[in-house]
Amino acid sequence: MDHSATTPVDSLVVDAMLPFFSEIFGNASSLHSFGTEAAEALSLARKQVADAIGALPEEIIFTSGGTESDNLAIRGVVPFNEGKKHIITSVIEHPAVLNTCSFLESLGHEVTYVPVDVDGIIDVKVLEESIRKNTAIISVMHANNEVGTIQPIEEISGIAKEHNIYFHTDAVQSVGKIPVNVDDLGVDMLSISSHKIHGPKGVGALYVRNGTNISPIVFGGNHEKGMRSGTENVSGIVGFGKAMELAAERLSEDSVHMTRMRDSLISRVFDTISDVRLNGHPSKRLPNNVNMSFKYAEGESMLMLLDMQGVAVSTGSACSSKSLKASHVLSALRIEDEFIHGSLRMSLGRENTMDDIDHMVDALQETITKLRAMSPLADR
Amino acid sequence: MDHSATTPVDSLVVDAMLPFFSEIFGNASSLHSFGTEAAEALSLARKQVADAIGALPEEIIFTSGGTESDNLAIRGVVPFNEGKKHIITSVIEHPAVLNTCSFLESLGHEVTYVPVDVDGIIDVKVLEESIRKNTAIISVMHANNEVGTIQPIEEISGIAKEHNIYFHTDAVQSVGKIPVNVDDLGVDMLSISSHKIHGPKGVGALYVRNGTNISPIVFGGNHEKGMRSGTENVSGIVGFGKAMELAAERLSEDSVHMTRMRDSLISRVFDTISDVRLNGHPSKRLPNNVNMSFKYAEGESMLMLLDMQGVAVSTGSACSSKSLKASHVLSALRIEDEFIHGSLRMSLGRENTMDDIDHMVDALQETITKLRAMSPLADR
Amino acid sequence: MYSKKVMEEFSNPANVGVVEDADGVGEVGSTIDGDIINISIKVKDNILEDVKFKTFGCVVAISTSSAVVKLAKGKTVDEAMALTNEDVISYLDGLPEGKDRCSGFALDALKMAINDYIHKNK
Amino acid sequence: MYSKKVMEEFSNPANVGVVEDADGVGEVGSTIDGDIINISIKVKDNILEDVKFKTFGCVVAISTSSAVVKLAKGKTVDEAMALTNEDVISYLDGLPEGKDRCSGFALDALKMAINDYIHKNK
Ligand SMILES: Cc1ncc(COP(=O)(O)O)c(C=O)c1O
Ligand SMILES: Cc1ncc(COP(=O)(O)O)c(C=O)c1O
Repeated sequence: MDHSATTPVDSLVVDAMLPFFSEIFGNASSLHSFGTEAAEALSLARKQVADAIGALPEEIIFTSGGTESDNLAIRGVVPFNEGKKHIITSVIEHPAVLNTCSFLESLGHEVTYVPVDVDGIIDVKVLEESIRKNTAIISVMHANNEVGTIQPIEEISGIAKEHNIYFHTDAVQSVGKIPVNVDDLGVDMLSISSHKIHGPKGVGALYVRNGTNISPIVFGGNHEKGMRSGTENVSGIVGFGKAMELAAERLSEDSVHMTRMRDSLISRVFDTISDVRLNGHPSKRLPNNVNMSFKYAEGESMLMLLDMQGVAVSTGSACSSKSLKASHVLSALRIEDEFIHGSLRMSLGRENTMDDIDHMVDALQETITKLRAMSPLADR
Repeated sequence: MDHSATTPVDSLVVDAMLPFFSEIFGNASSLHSFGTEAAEALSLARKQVADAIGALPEEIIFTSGGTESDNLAIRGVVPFNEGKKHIITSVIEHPAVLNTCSFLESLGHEVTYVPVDVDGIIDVKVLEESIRKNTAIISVMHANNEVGTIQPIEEISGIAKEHNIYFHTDAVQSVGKIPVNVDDLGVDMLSISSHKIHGPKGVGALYVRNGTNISPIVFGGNHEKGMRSGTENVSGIVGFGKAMELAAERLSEDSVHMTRMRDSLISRVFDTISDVRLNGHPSKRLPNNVNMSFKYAEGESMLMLLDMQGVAVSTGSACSSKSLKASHVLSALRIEDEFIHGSLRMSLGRENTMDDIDHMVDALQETITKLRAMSPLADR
Repeated sequence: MYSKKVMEEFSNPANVGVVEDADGVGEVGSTIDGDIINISIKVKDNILEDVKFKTFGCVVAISTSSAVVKLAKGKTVDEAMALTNEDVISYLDGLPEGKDRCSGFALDALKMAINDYIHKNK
Repeated sequence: MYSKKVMEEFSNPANVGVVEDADGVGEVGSTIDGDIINISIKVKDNILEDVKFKTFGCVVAISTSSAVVKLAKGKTVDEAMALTNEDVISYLDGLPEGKDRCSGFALDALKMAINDYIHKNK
């Protein structure tokens, strides 16, 4: 139940990829027929990705993943906006966006980080007020990877359009879970990552609306119309294309299934475990995201005890090797100290069943009981 | 016979990768055991890559391929050399290096492109003379991808060391064909690409000697010790590691085999076809590279006729969609007009046999005969 | 990337050679460019009775040469002069983007040959 | 990433609780930090006859608590005071890099408890 971290590759996707390792192994840039076959496979994948989000094939740039897509979107726009050195984003973006922004800050750009409310919804009024004459780009994620909150992208993209500012959204978590259509959302750029939707790792795409001028961030043999150099990861891209096709086909079924599991998991946890809260927006949330905090139980400890029971989850409260701090997302939601150290993200996938939910609830009960018995706080 | 463009993935490599699609599909950054298994697989691959080039595991940064590695090496060093805005490279580098350099020029850096002799060997004297007080990095490729010429890397790295300048080499073509040991070569950084050595596409590595300070070019979740963010392409990296292990194991056998085929191909072409020349250095060349030019026959036409006979080659003379010009490498070697439009690169691989050489020579004879019969130049 | 028709004309070009006692000859290109197209014609009763080509060059150079020669053969001088680049491209079921530069050379060589004939017979 | 021993102490910690009529109590941490370790001791004839812990915190916090308690139990006051961080880490077969910060808390809590005992019995 850690599908927001990554997903298993669908067997249909693996099947689609396999021929491209040793049979059709050509370099898509080669002129001979081995190369042509590879190039045709890329074209098909480009169409599959484009179709799934209502875009044109030529608007898709393949990258090495969601992180690179985010980097390309934000850094790609900057050189085309001489003098426009201001960027607007939110405080709860993925590090791929936040650290790209801090890099640009180190180069002299200015960044406004718009706050969110306690449910994780961006403050659109503050966003609009922070627009300046020299704002080059607004980047706000479609759905948050930790708490699953879905942002009012249409509203924000409308504001961006009004002010003639490029708008990018990181849709890495939303694709395959809720409808993602570039025209409905009104975005100029949109990031996707293959491994979040049952495709292989190390592949992704940036959608770039026709007419949006960006410059590359990796230089070389001018692959991807010069926007992303480097021999194309043919098998990976083929798998990604297939995964996007499947995601689009299965979206309505998947989202009903996941929503049902999500709601059942949330209500059963509330019913059976005390001192618990739901993090993120109660309804404007991804169908596959459950993020809850438990008093008197610490995130990493819960995660590890659950892991021993065969349940994989993640926590924004990790006393990780890198920092003792709770995640920037939980902090931005102003979650109380008693709850912030005990958060768990349980993210569902297509292949989960109600049995998994049962097992999850049981394992969680056992885990919480055990940790609370150990906690000096529980009986105060 | 287009192994310099790309290679089929070895079946042992595919076998190594397969479990990482749907069984061990964890995110290497996750704390739970699925993630730990993935992280362990990355550690093994890092050791395999390091061992193959005489490096330490912690000196390996995984990237999305050779192109990104070249970008990272050159652009990564620049921010750590405040005021050092001069770069030295050669005129025959891969576009991944050359276009990275032109990008840096557009940002105000200065680049010296050192010329080569008619065999493609860099002019070391000019290189040394072009060193300035503000030279940040020297980047010279180990072996050229078009003509196979091997550069005197030890000599150049010695000069770099003397002047306290970082030295990077693009070893994308040399790994797996000739010995590549970072200490013997004396390099600070070295680029590798997986798909050139029977590994999957879209993976590569940059070796960075301990103590060499570079900054990242992709920002995000601080994977690869912050040097390369983005969820790791676990299956790809696992395959790359295996491919490097195999390349090292098979190096001496492979290189003897390829050298024999190469020399046989060259001498048989010279014996049976007139008006032909060998491009690149006669002896300081990759064991798998044959690059020859045929008068009165144009590159793309030869390539296409050979393709119809089941032989894949490449040409630096492509009347390609992008430009009518001969490649920058052939031009740098000052090859005469009559020869420059008729070049073919035949690059051999581990799995080629003497039968393939026979077939190549036959197909070539037929092709050249046909095209020369059509050429208005042949009978003048 | 090339149409079937292009590959057909390229790999089985007809009318290769130089017309004997040509009435007109046209040649375009140079070794520096890497494309040389030579077209020679035999004209009888204002009709291009025979047309042949010799071409050094890429797939497009050879296939357009072959196409131009086939299109021109049997036509009147005026009809042949009226041939357009579009005629050649559509005869070949299209050419890949960016290959337009080469695509005009063969037609240029044909028209040069016809002009040579007209000039000689003035 | 954690040693077997760490996972053992973490998942099956012994001596959880609060010693009745404790002779000394130590507590380290706060909810803000996300780690609270409480250690209570019973001392008889200068020997730590009983030692218990209650810990809210991560894997390292819990496993070091359990380890510290086991190491201290049965030792004399002086012996227990002489316990070092290295003793704890080696008892646990090592800790991952970067986890050193948490690793000292449990020992701090033990020493606080012993000091509390010494102070009370002065
Ligand atoms: C919202 C969001 N953006 C970007 C990324 C980065 O994508 P990738 O893992 O492909 O680098 C992730 C996943 O890690 C994510 O959840
Ligand atoms: C010498 C050289 N450097 C760099 C590259 C780029 O590597 P990749 O294809 O992995 O992007 C190549 C191959 O295309 C190459 O031959």
